[in-house]
Amino acid sequence: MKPGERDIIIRTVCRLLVPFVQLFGLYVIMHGHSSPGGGFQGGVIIASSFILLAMGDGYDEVKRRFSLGALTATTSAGVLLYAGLGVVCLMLGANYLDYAALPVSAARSVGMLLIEIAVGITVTAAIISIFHDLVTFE
Amino acid sequence: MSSNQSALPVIIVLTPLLISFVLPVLGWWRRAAVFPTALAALAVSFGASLAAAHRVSTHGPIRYYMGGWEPPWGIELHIDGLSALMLLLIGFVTVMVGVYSKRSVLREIPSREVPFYSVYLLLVGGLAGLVSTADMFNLYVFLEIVSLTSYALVSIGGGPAVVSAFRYVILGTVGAAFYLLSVAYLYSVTGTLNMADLATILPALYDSNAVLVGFAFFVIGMSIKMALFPMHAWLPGAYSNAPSAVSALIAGTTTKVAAYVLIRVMFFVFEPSFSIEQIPVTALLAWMGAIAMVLGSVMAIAQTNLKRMLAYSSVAQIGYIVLGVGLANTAGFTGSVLHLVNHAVMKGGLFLVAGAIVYQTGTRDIRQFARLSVTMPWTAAAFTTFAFAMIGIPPTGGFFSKLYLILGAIDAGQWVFVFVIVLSSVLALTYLMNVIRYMYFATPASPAPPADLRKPEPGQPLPASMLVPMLVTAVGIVLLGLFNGEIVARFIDPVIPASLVR
Amino acid sequence: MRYLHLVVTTLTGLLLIVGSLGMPATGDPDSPPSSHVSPRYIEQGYKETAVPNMVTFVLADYRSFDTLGEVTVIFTGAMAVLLILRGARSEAEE
Amino acid sequence: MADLADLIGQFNNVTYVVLMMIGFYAMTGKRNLVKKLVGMNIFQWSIILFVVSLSAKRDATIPIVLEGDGGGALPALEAAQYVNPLPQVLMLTAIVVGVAITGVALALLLRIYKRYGTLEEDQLLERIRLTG
Repeated sequence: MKPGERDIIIRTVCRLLVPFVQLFGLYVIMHGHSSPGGGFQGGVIIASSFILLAMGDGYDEVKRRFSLGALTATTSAGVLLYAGLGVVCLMLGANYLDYAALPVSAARSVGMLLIEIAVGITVTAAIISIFHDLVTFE
Repeated sequence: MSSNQSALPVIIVLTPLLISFVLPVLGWWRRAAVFPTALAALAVSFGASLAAAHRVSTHGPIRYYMGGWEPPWGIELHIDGLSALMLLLIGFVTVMVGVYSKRSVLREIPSREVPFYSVYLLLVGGLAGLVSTADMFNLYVFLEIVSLTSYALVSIGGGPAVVSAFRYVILGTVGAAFYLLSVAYLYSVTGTLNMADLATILPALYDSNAVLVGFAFFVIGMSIKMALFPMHAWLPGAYSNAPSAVSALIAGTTTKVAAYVLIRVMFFVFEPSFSIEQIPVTALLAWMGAIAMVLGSVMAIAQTNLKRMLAYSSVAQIGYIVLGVGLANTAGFTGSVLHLVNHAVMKGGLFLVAGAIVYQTGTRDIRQFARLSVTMPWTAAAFTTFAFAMIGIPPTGGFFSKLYLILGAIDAGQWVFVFVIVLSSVLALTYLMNVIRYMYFATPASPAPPADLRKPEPGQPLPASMLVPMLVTAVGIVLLGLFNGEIVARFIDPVIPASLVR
Repeated sequence: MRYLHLVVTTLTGLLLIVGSLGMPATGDPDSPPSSHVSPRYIEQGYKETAVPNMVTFVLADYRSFDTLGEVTVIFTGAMAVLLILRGARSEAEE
Repeated sequence: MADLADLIGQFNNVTYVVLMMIGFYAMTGKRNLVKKLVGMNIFQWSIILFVVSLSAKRDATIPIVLEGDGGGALPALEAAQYVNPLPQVLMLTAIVVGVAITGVALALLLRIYKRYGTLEEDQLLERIRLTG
């Protein structure tokens, strides 16, 4: 096997595993309300699936599937969603991040779900972004 | 709900953070809009700090319950006179450095404008959150935001800056981890993280080993963070290799905020009697401060690199602040807080001047400064003003804070500290007058061009965006001196712990 | 000087052990952390928030400002690494 | 001997202090920057381990309400039933902080290696003195 060429078994196994890892990550984020888990844990799991893919196919292959600008924008979007939710609460007349003010039923629960999703988005994107910067620097 | 609730703390903390989240997207869309937006965020935060300071001085401390949960279950933001003063300081320094950084930093890293300002605003948000929070763990989170951004900003200086930044990472993490350890130890015997709640529970536990060790680790951790003498190893490299604007920022805010945390926890979470009588931390701190004052100044005299000289001078000035804390009486406390503010402004200003000199001449070597008074008259004048403040010549701010410290030392009956303050001022006179002598009176000895730094285009005057912040800061240090009575009466006197008054 | 770090390490460890002697024993249900602030979370939290996972509701509701700080830290990490590495190749480094 | 009994009652503290000393020794004693970073991580994680152990409570279960998920009346909960969730929450945040710091430190190490070609402290100081 030439250097730079990757083993077919490793490639196939990594590719096969990735969707399951991502699905599990989503489950961990969405199910954080009633089982161990939450935004950070799920976000790291999803980000690790990208790293797994990079280990199998090489990072150049993975890099082709997303744009760098979109990655940075996603990182921002998560924190903005979080901080913005707080601002919405502030505008509804409650204290910052007081979800009870949200005009939905079970407002606290919904607010927390939104926050977990926001954390998940940011952590996923931020870890991929850090990984990208570390790997592509030369 | 307490009487003085206001959303001002949220505006102060959240504006820089929110804008820093928006900046990457904004920079992707339109690069030119990044700098004005960042500056606007800084200005809004500073404006809100002014409003908060006014409100604090007229209505008393502002409290804000995050998420509507009352402490100790939720997180409380609490702005009293001391926090308000720190917020004003942070706002002033960051706006000035923000204006200044546009030309000076971006000449070195033109393509990294977006992450630079994003990180800059994160630093400002972290600092504001750190001084306004009333929760020990929340303070740790903001401390780490501040540290992370400082590491990144130091590392962009080019050359050996990355090595200095790595050393800063290692030592800074030890400091923060010690802080976390102390919070954990206090939590293990009190079960709470809220500062006011801790202050009511702790007095019954002052004999507990966990409290004593937790306190010791707190003091060590914060000493590392603010580079008190034996733990200052990270500071000279970080200050002298970082871009000058960043040096000004870190000298003016990051280390000062660590000193603020020391004061806050020593005198407001613990009772002053604990650190004075239970374990003689204050006496130890006073002596360490005194040693730092002398050795820092001596090291500064030995330097020929202007920024390195200023860095060692910072080690000495931190000694003044710690000495005031260690004296543990009213005048010492006032002098310490006042010197914290004064030193942040004057050392920040001095680094701005150093940056301007490097920008124009490309050299940091003091011996090459001949005729600067002719080529850069305003810069030389600003340097002279800051130098007078450092030495302690009235009417600049430095005079009054040193006066309070001397009064505190006399109150404590410690004449040796009076002597050390005077000695350190004389040493400061020596190294600063040396620079002024080269600037005003020396003739160029060797026309050898400096080879170490990028040569600027000759004949260009200093950009106004760099000159104006420098001059405003110089005016600021004089105003701090003229209005020191006002500052003390409005912000410092109301917060002096009752058991400290002699 | 060579063994200074060993001495410092040992001293730190000893100090921490001495400090931990003042703490309540591990798992003591009456220790201050178990009896002062946290009972409110366990007893009232489910009623107040309708979320069964206590870690989640303390993280995302009672102490949500901490979590905002946490997300800000990871965002800061991404931005800091970006500032340190991306574009550093073309500038400054020769 | 009361002290020894105390110490046995706090086996968690002994464990974390040993880990912390390993990390601290690596940070201060090792001359290789990567080893320093590894030591820093061990140091941070030992503290996390310690704080999580503070949440332990005898005869208590994980802090997740298990009964009453089917709606209807909310069950009455007693503090003794569940372990303390607060330290776990705090350490979740501390873990994130640790990850971010490790990322930044690795980025700095990459830059150092690119410029000086070494991560051994002695050689590094030598090369800084030569090239600035």
